[in-house]
Amino acid sequence: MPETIHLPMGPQHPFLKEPAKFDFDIQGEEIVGARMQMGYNHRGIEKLCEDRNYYQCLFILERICGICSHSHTTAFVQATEKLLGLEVPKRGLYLRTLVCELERLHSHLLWLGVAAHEVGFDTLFMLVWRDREIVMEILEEISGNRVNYAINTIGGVRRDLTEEQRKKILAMLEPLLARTEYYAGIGTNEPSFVGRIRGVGRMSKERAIEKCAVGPFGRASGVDMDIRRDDPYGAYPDLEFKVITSDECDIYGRVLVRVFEIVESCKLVRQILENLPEGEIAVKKVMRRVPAGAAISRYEAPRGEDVHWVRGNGTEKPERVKVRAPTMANLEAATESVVGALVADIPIAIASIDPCFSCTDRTTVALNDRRRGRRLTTWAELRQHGIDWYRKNKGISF
Amino acid sequence: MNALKVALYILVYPGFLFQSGFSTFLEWLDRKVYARMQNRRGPMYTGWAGILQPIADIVKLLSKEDIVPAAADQRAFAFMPILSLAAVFTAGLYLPVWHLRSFNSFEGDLIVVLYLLTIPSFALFLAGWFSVSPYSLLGATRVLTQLFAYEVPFFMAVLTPAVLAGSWQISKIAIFPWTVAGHWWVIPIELIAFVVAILALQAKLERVPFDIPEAETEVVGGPLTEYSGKKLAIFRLQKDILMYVGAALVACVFLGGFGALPQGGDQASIGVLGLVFGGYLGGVAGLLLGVVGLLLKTTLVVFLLSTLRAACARIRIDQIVRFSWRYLAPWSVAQFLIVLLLKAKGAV
Amino acid sequence: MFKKLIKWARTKSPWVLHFNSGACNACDIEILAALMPHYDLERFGVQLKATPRHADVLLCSGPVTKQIAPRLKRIYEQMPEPKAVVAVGACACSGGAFRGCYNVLEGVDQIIPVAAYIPGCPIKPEALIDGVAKLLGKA
Amino acid sequence: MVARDYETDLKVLFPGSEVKRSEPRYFWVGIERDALLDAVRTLRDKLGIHHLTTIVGEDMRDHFLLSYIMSGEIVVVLQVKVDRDKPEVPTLANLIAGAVVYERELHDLFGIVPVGHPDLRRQVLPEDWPAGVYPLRKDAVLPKPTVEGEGGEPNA
Repeated sequence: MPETIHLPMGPQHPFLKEPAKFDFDIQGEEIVGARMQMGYNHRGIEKLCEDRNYYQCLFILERICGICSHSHTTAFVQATEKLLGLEVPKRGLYLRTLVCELERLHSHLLWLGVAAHEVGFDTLFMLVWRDREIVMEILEEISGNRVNYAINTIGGVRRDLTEEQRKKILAMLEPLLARTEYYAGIGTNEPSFVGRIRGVGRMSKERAIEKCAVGPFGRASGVDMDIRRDDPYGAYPDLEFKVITSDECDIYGRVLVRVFEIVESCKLVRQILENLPEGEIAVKKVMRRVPAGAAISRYEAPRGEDVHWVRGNGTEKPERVKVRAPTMANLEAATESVVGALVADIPIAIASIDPCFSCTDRTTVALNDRRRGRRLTTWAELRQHGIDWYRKNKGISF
Repeated sequence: MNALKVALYILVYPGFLFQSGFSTFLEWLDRKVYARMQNRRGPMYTGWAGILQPIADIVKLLSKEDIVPAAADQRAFAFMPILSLAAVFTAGLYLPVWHLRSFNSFEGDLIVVLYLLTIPSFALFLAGWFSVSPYSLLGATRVLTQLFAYEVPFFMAVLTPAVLAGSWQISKIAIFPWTVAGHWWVIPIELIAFVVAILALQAKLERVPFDIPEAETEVVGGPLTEYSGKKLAIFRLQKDILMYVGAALVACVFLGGFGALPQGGDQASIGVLGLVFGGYLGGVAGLLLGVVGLLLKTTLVVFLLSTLRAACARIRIDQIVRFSWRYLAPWSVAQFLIVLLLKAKGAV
Repeated sequence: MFKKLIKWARTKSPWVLHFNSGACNACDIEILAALMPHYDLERFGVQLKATPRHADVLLCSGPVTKQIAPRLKRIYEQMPEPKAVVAVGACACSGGAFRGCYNVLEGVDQIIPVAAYIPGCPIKPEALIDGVAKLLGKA
Repeated sequence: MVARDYETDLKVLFPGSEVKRSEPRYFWVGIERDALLDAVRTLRDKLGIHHLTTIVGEDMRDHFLLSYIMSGEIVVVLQVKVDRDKPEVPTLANLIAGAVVYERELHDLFGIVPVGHPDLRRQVLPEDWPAGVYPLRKDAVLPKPTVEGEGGEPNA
């Protein structure tokens, strides 16, 4: 019976770019126990939102996560639109969905690269990330930003797409589709890569259902669930796409699901651009006061089901914003799937759910106070300062 | 052999200066090839096309603060880098890069070189063991496990040409294909052993796909996690020289190495180039051609290693053990049998 | 002469360690993107290292949450001299969008000395390259 | 889209409760705290709704409102009122393993105790967070932020 060694991983560890701590008990190379500790990324969003109006919330929620920033804002504006009873114009919905799919594309490419890096396949990592830049360029073309697109607004989107841009993006898609199909081939066929991921990190279908696994992680275990199809939103009712599932139940399955979703997303983007309807992109007049009531909005983020719960109370500020990020649902399951594997499998097994701790740890508390004798400007003060400044210097009164 | 000459041999060529210089060049080449395979450019602004990059790295590390963890065994921690550098450096002196024979060559130096090349792995293991951090310990045990996996196939692969040549002396093995006219075709015969040696060398150098002890995403820096400053610089230099010595050894025993110098006219050939020019060149020109030939072959081996590194994912520790005992070892045995058969038939 | 050589080596070979102190991922990805073929920081000799012992420059993103602060300090102390810290992104500079949050310490410079600030939410890879180049130019 | 008449089914299954419908596939059911486990079991076994999306906790000032969002072909939101004085709910951990994390979060942020929960460690809050302070309660008095172990001097 070999001695049990306690191996902490994180919060600073190269296998995860984000701070989270895993404690593993290992015997030799085998893992016999795993625990997880979060909270290193605990900032302050749910409470912060109670202190902001809806548009400011949008700004904060965009910064929950740098990878799926569009997911969170979309889920939030959808819930708010439900409360307000707004009907978003078709073109607005299409553009929103376009960014959704592009985001999925860049997120999955990012993940494929990271997965390759976790098993030391740096060449695939580099090549995939090179082509991810194409997606980033498209997103920059659409929104003007590489990461936080800031394209959603309550009642529609903020930027329109010109005909030239549409054609340009369609032209950029062609090489992307070809390359992603090539990477799909490498990711599922390259022997040393497949040798590392096949049969590792197993999670049976039953267990995945019990653990409420979502997204590609669940789909790779045969859980056929995709919010885009089950609870359609945006432009998805009009679009045709396949929901990819796999019965492999291991990391190989998760790679399979994701690489084919990449290809599927590419096709979806093309479909959206080719069928882009004419018209307005956003509702012109939106009430600033949101009526009382609660609304749920589900959204299929790249990592799975993202849920926002918004309760309005008749004022400009929400009463409660609750965010359930997909990683939260998958993390326990992934930690469990590591037990029995080897130390070498930890990075890829944890990475196989595409964890995003900034999403998961989002809740913290806002407090405006003095600290170390330094005066912080509270939001109210800053606002008052702005109003005064304008009144004094520009003669504008609010 | 007077003292000055020996000092020159040890310090300048083929000793310390040459080994350090050429091995940093090889590291640069390796990084460039690796970057190009990934559609990057690699180092560019340090010297011409970044050729001084490895030197800059080492100089910088030498000038940095040197931290020794409080828990570590101070003396052993400091001794290990020096031990491993000394071992590979000495091994390098036995290689016939200077002349037909290295200045201290003797019958059986192949065994000595193989033995010396094992020391860095042990030093690395002990270095990890003495730095007492979980990652170092894990990395250290992996170094040792991996050692048992690749060492036997490597020995067997290198012994094949020795048996073929009927000598344990590197220089004799190196000139064997050229000494008897028409015998250059023994090189392709040893192809299997060559492939095994390349793979095992990659494992010895702990590079992808066999960089298990240093797997960044798993055990951070492996045994070197706690090393910094000068000691890390020495380890890096050691790794570079190990790459050079390993590649040059493979080039010598499998690819004909330096080739034979025009000695008296009838043994006239210098590697592949020698087949063309050897008969006509002698003296200094022949010597230079031989050196260039060997260095080119070494570079070729490094190029193969870099390509291998870029084309693979890291495998697991159990996979490498299985791989080397299931494939590498039987392959080298098969190669051995082929050679014995050929010898018995009197074909070579 | 010797000093010049060392200075040359230092500016030519900055090894970086990336530390996420509660960032939203955006800056982290952009840091990685800067190392990728499109921008390729290795041209300048920059290499991403895994352990603080090997690193010269600490790229720190995120507003520093309360729970990570001691860890950040420890990582900094583990780095051998000479070392420099670069605050990457608006959060790391000042707390950014999360300024005023209770669990957030508003910037890396509250914990450890910072040599360079790269603003942006998130930073662009070009900004990172520019920031690191300026830092090295000053060294 | 929804083939089965879930509304009728739900009304039959939860006779004493109010079943509201918003949008075609969202149903809101208010239930008693003690009926929670039975309700979840009923949904799972009789209607095949086995996915617990999340548990939303809200501070309604005079009580806490917990919304268990269950989803399958439709979405059923089970709403449970919890007393402020006795913030306890039965745990779902034995029925749905995935509920563990959400219940831990509730415990962290609202101080609602899931009775019988297997593992109630802190989930998101720092280890040195004062006991009895629950940040998402409306009346929470939050501690002042401090820097642990004074760091180095900020650079000029």
